[in-house]
Amino acid sequence: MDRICGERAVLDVSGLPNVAFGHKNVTWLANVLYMTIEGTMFALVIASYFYLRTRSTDWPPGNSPPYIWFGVANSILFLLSVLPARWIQKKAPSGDRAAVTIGLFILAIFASACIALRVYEFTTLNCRWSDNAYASCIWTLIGVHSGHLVTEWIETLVIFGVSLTDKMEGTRLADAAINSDYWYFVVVSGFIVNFIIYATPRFL
Amino acid sequence: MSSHSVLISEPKVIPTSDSASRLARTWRQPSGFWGWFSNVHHTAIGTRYMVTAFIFFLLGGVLAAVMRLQLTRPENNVLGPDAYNQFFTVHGSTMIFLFAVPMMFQGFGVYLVPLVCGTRNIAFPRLAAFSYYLFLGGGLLLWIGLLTNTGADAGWFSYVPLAGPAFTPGKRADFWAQMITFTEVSALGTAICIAVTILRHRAPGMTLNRMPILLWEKLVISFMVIFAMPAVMVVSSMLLLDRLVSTQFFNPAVGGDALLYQHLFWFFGHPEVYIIFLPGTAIVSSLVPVFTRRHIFGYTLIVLSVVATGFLGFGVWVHHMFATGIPQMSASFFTAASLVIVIPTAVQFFCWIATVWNGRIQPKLPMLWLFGFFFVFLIGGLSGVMLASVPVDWQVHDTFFVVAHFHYVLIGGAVFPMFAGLYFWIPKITGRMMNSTLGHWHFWLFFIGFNLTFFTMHFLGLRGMPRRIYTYSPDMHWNALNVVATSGVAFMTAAILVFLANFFYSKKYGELAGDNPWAAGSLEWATASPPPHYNFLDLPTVNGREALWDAEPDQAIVVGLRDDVPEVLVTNSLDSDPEHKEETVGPSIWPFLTSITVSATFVGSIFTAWAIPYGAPFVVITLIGWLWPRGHSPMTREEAIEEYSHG
Amino acid sequence: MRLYVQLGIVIALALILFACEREQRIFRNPPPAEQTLNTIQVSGLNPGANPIATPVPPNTYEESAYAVAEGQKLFDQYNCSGCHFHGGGGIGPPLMDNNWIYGSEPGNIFATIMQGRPNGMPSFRNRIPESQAWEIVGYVRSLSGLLPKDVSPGRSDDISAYPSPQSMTKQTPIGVTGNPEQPK
Amino acid sequence: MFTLSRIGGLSHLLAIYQASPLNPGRHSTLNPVAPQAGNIEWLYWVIFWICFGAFVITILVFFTGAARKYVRQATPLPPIKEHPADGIAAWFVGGAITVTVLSLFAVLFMSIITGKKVEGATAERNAVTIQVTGHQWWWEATYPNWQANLTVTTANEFHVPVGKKVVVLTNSNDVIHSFWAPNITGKRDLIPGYSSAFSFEVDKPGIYHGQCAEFCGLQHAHMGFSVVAEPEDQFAAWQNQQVAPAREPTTAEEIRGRTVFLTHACVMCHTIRGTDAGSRVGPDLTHMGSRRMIAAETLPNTRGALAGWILDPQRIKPGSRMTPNPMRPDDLQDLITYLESLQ
Repeated sequence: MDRICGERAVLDVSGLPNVAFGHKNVTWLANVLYMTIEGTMFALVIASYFYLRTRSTDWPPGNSPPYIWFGVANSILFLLSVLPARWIQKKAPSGDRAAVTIGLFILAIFASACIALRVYEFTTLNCRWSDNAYASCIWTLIGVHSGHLVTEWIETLVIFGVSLTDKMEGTRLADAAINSDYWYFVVVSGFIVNFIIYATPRFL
Repeated sequence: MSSHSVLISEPKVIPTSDSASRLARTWRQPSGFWGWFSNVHHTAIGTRYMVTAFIFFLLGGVLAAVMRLQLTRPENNVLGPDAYNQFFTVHGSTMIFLFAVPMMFQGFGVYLVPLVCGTRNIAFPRLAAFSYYLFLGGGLLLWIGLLTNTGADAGWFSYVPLAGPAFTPGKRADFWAQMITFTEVSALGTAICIAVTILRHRAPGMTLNRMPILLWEKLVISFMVIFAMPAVMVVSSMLLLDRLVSTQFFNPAVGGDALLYQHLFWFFGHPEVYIIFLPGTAIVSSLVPVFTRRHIFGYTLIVLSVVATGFLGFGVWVHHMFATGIPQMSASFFTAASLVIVIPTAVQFFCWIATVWNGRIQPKLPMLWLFGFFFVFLIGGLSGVMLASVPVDWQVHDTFFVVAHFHYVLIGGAVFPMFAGLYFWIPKITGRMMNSTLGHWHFWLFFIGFNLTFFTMHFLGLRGMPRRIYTYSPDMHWNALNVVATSGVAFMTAAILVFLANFFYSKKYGELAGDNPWAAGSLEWATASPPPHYNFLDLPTVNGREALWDAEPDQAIVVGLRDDVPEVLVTNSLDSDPEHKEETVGPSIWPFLTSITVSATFVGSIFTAWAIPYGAPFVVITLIGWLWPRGHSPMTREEAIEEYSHG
Repeated sequence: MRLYVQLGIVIALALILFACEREQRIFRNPPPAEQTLNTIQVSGLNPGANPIATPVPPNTYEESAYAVAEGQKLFDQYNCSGCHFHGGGGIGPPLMDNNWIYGSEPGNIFATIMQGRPNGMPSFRNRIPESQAWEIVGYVRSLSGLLPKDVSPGRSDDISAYPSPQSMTKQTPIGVTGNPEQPK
Repeated sequence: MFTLSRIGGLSHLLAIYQASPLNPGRHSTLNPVAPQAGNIEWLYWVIFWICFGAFVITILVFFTGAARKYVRQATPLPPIKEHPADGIAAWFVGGAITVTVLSLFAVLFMSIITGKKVEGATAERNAVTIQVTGHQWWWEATYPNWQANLTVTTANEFHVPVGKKVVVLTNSNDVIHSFWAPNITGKRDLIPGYSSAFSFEVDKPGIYHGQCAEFCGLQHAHMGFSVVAEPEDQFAAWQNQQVAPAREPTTAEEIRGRTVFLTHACVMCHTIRGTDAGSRVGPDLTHMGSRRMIAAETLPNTRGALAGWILDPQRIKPGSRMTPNPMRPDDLQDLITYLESLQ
């Protein structure tokens, strides 16, 4: 803290930067809190799933487990999509607008592909949400995660749209980097959700 | 107040210096009808929360009074069973979701936290504004429901199967569940704003261990909201799905489970009690030092207690379900947990008592309300100890004993501190002191009425009167006690009328308050009353836990923030060292428009699941309108003036 | 102040829009004294005999979600499910499809319940009070989506047939001849 | 005049007594007739006195502290104390926390012990077992027997032998109810999809009131029941009487009454064993003449009350599942005669 002695003691902050990346960014913190909320929701639905498991003798009750390969394919796609997201985060602090734009474009394409695969996942769940409590849980999990997927896809597209204009600077670059954090959350929750949906009915 | 006449200034701040007028221009909030919907300053939003929540408090109180009238005599005919069930459900839901949390956490939090932090506005002001509109939407939804005979009628916790599709036909339970969605999204949004403000916008020097207890509590509550509210959103969404699209979460015939609802609900419901009560203790911990003229005793102990309450609050939910026949082992565990959570609250009590012993009590009105809090909440806490004991709970669970208990805890833990807080901070909000004589009348009427009504209920409960019955037979010998309980309502009604009269009178004719009428030590008293939209002419720095008491004679001020764009200082979470400056957002209509599209989607989804795909594009459009960057970052001064004077 | 007035107007308008019969809990309708008195009737089966006039007034119970939900409960409790199952049909004809042998109007169904029909549908006259019969009529019509969605019941707490009346798409009723019913 | 005022005074005294905490009331946790409720009452008073002590001490300490340094006129403001004597305060807070923790331990310990005592064993060989099923808004009781024709089914009135263990198995048919007879033992929820068991034994013969304690919809307020505790021989006699099929009507009115029953809506919901009426929707009426109350403890079992209930139950219990039954007066009289004869 510099103190300039004058009429009264002051703390001069005029030299501080206007933009911060990573955990120093205020929006980053809000995003983390937001992901905590979403994560708690996922955790509670998953907890309900295991609770309902204890109330049923066979699992899945009267349905066959979902067809596995679309889920696996989507998980692999999730894994690959981490690369462009990370690339955006690397390039954003240096102000490389072109790289960020390209990264966002690739990420949007990945997200679109994930959504397309998700449509097939929905058709191969081998149950209807109104069949029983198991089916309700499965549909809720995959539905909520798809909601996240679509939200993130739209967000990426919007930031991509911003990056095509001359407004892509300063805090917008930081926002693009934060968007990648959120994509990681979608990926991680996607892995967990896919594990619950595709793996647990096969061994629980 | 003659002693502080030197401090008194006009409540309207007329900026004199060049810097003040530039700041006033930069931070100006629009006026007029549409300006009302564009205002994003935290003092405006916080005041709105308080006023709206107080109106809901009055409405909920009216319902309570009518219910008490119905119960005055056995086999009374004021309300039929259908109306009575709607009344008590809407009363409970209003008081919890539309009054207690919005008032104690959101109202006081949004108004005070940025001031106590020493910053110019709350973090994410547009999110804060959006949260308010959603809260209002949820409240209107519930009350329009009641007025159109669609009032929720399955109790404020809407247990399934009673609230499920098979036993609550129509849309009543859906209105309730969607009200939950509205208010919880609102609380979550506000929690993010408040937590980020506390963590990143504190004045330089306000390190974690110098943070006022008010901020500690708001921080803990924000995290409790973040972890607890999702549970109720999940469970009310499950209820909605069961009712609307025939999912089977709670249908025991096909693997669903009625107790799952209770587990999820109380996993939210018990932390909720602390979300309501901790703001009360925050007010107590803020006021006790002021009126004892002494730093609070056991700062660290209190902070640890608050944090411990935050954690333990998540470990006691099953004590709402002792009568469901859960195994003895887990019942004992949850008894132990429920008793353990007494300790942090007791610690806070002892620390306040120690502060009182060490200090010199000033006979001011807010302190009187704190006395009321001590008395009433202590009774509520001790009857809570009784209820934590499983066998006793088996007897008095779901009786008027429980009704008495939670009114002692919630009115004691929230309403008494609220009035203390209102008498304390209204001078800051309106710039004028409240009348002390009327305030004393208010207190004594309310205190007597409250104890008449609710202490009696302990006896009713012990003598077997279950809660939520719309009538009872004369040979149960409950008549006389019920007459006593109802008589208290007259006192409380009079008390509230006195308060309202006092408020409107003082707002106009009250003594001018000046910057710091109570000679208090936290930062909200370092600015004018009411605060200007830029909050502080010079951002302060902090040298101790009571910023103004501990300030050095030449305590430094922050310079170097621009006054031509709305800039705030971002500091480090732990040590509160300045890290960077951030240009915050100005007034905008988009949060309101977004709240309209979101509300339309929520309300539509009561009636058809198609509301979500049809509503989503509009939500997205308004969100893009909200978040689309305007201008350049950072703006030049001319651009900023252009943007904010015509925006 | 102006703001509050405007808010008040908005709320009042909203109330007018929302206020409807849907949520009415009907406990005693019509007043018992005005109801037809039941008489002793020894035989339970009387198809064709004692024809009662097809009631002209519309079924007010169909405007109340509560009444239709009561009808849903009675449908089970009076063992309508014993023959019709949960609308899927079995011993008796299905009630979820668009096929109406004796007409889909409330009055037709009421007559079916009260008078019975050939080939097994017994008469419930005197057994099921008229008010309850009307509630069952409402429920039966909801099974094929003939009632508004916000009146139709959701799923019940048992192993019920999919879909619930609430999510049933409206079936255009056709008579036994295969022709669409003439709207009245 | 003198007598009148004395009576007036007495009745006031009576009213005061009835309202006062001294009067336990007829449906009360403080008037136990079974060891279960007795244990809980004991525990309640122990915890009560602990809490009362805590309350008095805390309030005394607090207000003494407040009064000691009370500043009547706060001008000029007392200076803010920089370094107050925190040593004593620390001892006070530490001591108070210790006392609190110890008291809480005592409460926990006693709760667990009492809980074990109250819950007791439910798998006892010699116990009377009652299967209680909650309905909106009445109670169905079955005394199961391995011989189906010895199974007793009744409603809202549970007879139990004095001094013998009674095991209650709970179940619900629709929503959550809660079985609560405060003079006997604590409450237990009846949750659809779950069945649970608890036990009690009543020490004192008598008729004890009970009520549903979990909000269950429109008529939650009128979902009472009674537990009739009687000596073992009387209980056995009652059981024998209940096992039998319905008494055959003898008089012309009774015979006509049965015909009325069998040709009206009654038969859609109620059972009278020994007749064609066999629906299980409403309470079993095979021995309804022997019950004290009707409509889940809402009305006494008298001719007038029964007539009102049959004609227009929705006026007495709005929302109840019983439908209004308009009928001719002579039919009604005969029906009631028949029902009253079903001892």
